Amino acid sequence: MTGETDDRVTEEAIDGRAITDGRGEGEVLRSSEPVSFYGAVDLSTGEFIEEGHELEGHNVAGKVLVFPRGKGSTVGSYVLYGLAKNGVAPAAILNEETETIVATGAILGEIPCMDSLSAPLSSLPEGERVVVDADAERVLVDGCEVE
Amino acid sequence: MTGETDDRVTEEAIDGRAITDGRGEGEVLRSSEPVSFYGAVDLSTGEFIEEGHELEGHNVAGKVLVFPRGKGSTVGSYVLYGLAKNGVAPAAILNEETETIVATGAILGEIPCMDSLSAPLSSLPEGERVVVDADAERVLVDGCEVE
Amino acid sequence: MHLTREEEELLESDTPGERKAMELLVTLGDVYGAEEMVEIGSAQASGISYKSIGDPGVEFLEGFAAEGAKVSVSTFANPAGMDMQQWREMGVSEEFAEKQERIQDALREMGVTLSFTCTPYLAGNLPRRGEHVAWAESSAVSFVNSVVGARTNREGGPSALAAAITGRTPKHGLHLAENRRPDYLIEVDAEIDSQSDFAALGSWAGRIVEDAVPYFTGIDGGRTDELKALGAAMAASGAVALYYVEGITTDEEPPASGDVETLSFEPSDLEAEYEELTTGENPELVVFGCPHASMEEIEEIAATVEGQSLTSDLWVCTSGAVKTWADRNGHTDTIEAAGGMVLADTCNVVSPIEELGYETSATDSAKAANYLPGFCNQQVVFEDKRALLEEVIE
Amino acid sequence: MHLTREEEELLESDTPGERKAMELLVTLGDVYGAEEMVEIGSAQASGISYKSIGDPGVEFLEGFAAEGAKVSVSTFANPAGMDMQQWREMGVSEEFAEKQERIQDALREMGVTLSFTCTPYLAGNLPRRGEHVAWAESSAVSFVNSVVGARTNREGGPSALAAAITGRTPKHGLHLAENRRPDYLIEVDAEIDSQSDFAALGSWAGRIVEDAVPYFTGIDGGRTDELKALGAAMAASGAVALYYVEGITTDEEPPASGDVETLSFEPSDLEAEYEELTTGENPELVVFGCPHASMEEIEEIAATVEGQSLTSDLWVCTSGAVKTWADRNGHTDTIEAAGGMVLADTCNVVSPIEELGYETSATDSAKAANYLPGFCNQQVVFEDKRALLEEVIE
Ligand code: F3S
Ligand code: F3S
Repeated sequence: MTGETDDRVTEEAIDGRAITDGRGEGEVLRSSEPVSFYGAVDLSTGEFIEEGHELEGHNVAGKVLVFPRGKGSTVGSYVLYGLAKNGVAPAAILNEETETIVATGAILGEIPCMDSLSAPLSSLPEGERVVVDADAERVLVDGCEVE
Repeated sequence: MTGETDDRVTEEAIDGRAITDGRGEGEVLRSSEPVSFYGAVDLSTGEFIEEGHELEGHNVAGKVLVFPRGKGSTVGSYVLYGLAKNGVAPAAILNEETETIVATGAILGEIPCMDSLSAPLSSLPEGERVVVDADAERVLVDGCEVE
Repeated sequence: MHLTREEEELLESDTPGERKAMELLVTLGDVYGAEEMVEIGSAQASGISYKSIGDPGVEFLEGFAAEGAKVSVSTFANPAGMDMQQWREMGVSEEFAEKQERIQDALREMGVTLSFTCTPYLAGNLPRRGEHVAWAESSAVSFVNSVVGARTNREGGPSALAAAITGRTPKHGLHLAENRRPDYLIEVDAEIDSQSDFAALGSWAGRIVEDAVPYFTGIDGGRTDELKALGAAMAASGAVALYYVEGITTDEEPPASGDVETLSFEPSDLEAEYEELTTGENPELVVFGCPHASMEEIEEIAATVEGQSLTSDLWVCTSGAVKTWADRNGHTDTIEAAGGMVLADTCNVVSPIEELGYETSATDSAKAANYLPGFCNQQVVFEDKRALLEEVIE
Repeated sequence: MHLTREEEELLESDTPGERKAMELLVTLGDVYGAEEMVEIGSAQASGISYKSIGDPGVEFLEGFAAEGAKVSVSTFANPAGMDMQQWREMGVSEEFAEKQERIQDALREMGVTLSFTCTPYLAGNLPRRGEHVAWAESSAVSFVNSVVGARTNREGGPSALAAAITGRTPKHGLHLAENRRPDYLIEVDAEIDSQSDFAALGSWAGRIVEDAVPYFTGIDGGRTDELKALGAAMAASGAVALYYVEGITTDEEPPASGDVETLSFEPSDLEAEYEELTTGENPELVVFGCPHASMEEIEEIAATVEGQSLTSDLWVCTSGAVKTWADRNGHTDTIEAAGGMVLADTCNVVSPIEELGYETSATDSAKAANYLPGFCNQQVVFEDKRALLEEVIE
């Protein structure tokens, strides 16, 4: 978390573009690297298993997963679907620019997903709770103001 | 046989168009009706079996078969082939105008065949021996002169 | 005719089957006034069913094979007189089956693909537009000329086989661009929707234009199955081997109505054609797949009869290729459970259905409706698939 | 995007599989800038092999089928990871087979035809020229656009399935006439004869033009198998979905060389491409049928290996439809007697050949030559069929 702290709880709203609809909330889990889902995530537990990746060892279940974009095999769409089916999908996904693999997976898995945010992804506070409201096309950040 | 008789044996040559090549000779067996071969001829004996046809009861084997044209099913071509294979085909065929069923059958069965004769088919003497020389494109009639 | 050196050599071939094939083509070529031969990409052989060619045909094919006749281009075969696997279930006799199997053996020996279908373009033989081929079977000729855009005349059994053996055919008729121009304009004012509508239109048109080349305007849609039905009907009631449908099979402009004979097809013509084709009622047999059914048609039939019982027999005729899919997807089981059969390799006209006890058959094919009375002593009910099935579902 | 009322209703469907399919198409349509949907005549589904989609794919297809997803148009399927009948003979494991069969069951439940071939146009799914379809599988897309003249984009697995379910696809890309104009002119100066020559040309061209639309001049011949090979190669080394060959696939004039980028393909380019594609020697496996072999190709292979023994394994991959004919005509027996196999339903790339012990494969397909190193850890020998077979005949 950056910037001045304040005991006040304020909501900061960030605008964006909705890829899918719906609403999800959870702790931010962020990667600065693109993510290729096929082979990278354990379908039954949500654990990120790709060796050498920034997210290795973390678990995506119930998190607001933040990463620049998807890449790699189109089977990545089916991975997102599978995580949702097994109840271990991210609560929501935020990208710089969502490409078709993640868009498709988010639709099939009914995972709220947004991109083109009015603030950089790096400003989203790691580990803090955010609300992704794709219906209203905005992200709400609790707690500290975002610089 | 028509016309004056003469003790001299003379050959009368009739010109025509060769459909197939080769040379065959035999007694004239003539029909004034077109012939549909499929179902009309016994393949193993050469006997003409079509009820009500002019040629019913006659046997085509070794004859010079004379008729205006073929008609009917294209299987007629296979009948001519079958007669040849069984050694009971006509020695030759003469038409006014040969159509594809007879032309095809004559080729497959290697039966000398001609049409477009310079004399009417009716002038060919029934039961008399003629030579069909398709290579030379003429028909030779022994015996009486043809009027 | 001008012959190439290779063609002259074929005329002198030591292999009798090859020599006779070339002689036949040269003779026919002279009759047609062809100036030369043209090489072909593939052939479609007719005269395959024992019902059609009888013992003379069996003897011919066996004899010709023994004379060394072998195809030199990909050659597919027309339907046989029975489903080669299910002939007993059809009720075909042992005697018939034995003869049909001898035909099959002779064809195999000559290298003819044992496809036994009138829809080779749905079973692995797809010529390219503009390609010269030598196909027999009037519905396949119509389709490959008009929908695929290849070039063939309506070959006969022996000529198609001869072309298959020599790899060429006389370059005349529809092999020449100038003979492929439309010479009738048919303005379709009736609503043509179902496959049987297309068939009825074809039945009407073929009767009038005979062996000319019609160009249709006013038809909005029409995919492969509809065009299949249209072409088959026109080739049966008439002898149409090539047609155009504006915006569907061609982007070329229609001929000016002053340049060609112009006809119009009215709603009353459509209605009258359905009546004309129907000569009976209460069919004992409903038969689909003339030409052979596509997977789409089979899906539709299965969906309609699923879980039902039928008051008549039901045959769905198709190729062994498409039946492979129908089996895998469970449609064959579905149709059998309703009391029907999915038959490969054969067709309603060239199988001996009159010997199996049927007197009245129902069909959505105008070609079948035209042929069944003469070839199979059938009275006919002609309607679209759904209507026919609804009649016989208990 | 403008949606019809029917399309709006699909978006609100009570059937989750249908609703998600429509949502996916609308989302993708917005990304593409499509103004509306277009109805399709058929679909081709990819993402079928267990090797390609793995457990996530199995779970997806089963889950989607359970969510009520059912195709509403005729939908054929891409190759699977194994011959569905002969997988044991291939050496595929029980575990793999069980997963592949679960995929098959889910597809069947959704109404997808279990055709398992990349040549649906040779197996019963033949669109009409101008028809809008939604096909995945890059070689089939190329063929149906360029040779058949239908209109499709290069769909992905989920989008093709979504189109199959809803019966429509976003009207963008190659569905629009303005996007079908050529933007490269390729003058072919080399002699292009064999199927592998066409494949090599395609491999070279695709690499350069990437996803553009090339127009080829200077090619004299080319029937269905050659065009099949050309298109597959261009779609693999590049992403070409539509091409033209002067006088062969089109009668339209080439673009003026001033209007588009112009390239020439020289004999040295052809030779270099053969060398480029060959990365190994002494293959343990010779594999044909990428795209799936036609009956003609199988006839040629059988004739070449008849009565011979081979020093390598030999796979001939084809569709279940064509294998029906190969079996009937004895070619399967002939190829098996020489030590080879005729495999249906699968292909060299999507079956687990690297697990079966092969390290170097020989092929006449430039697509396979391009993919085998990456997907199957193979070194490759690229040559025409006859030359490859002569190498391995004892
Ligand atoms: S050959 Fe085919 S077109 Fe009809 S009459 Fe027989 S099913
Ligand atoms: S899908 Fe077909 S095109 Fe080749 S890579 Fe497989 S055989």
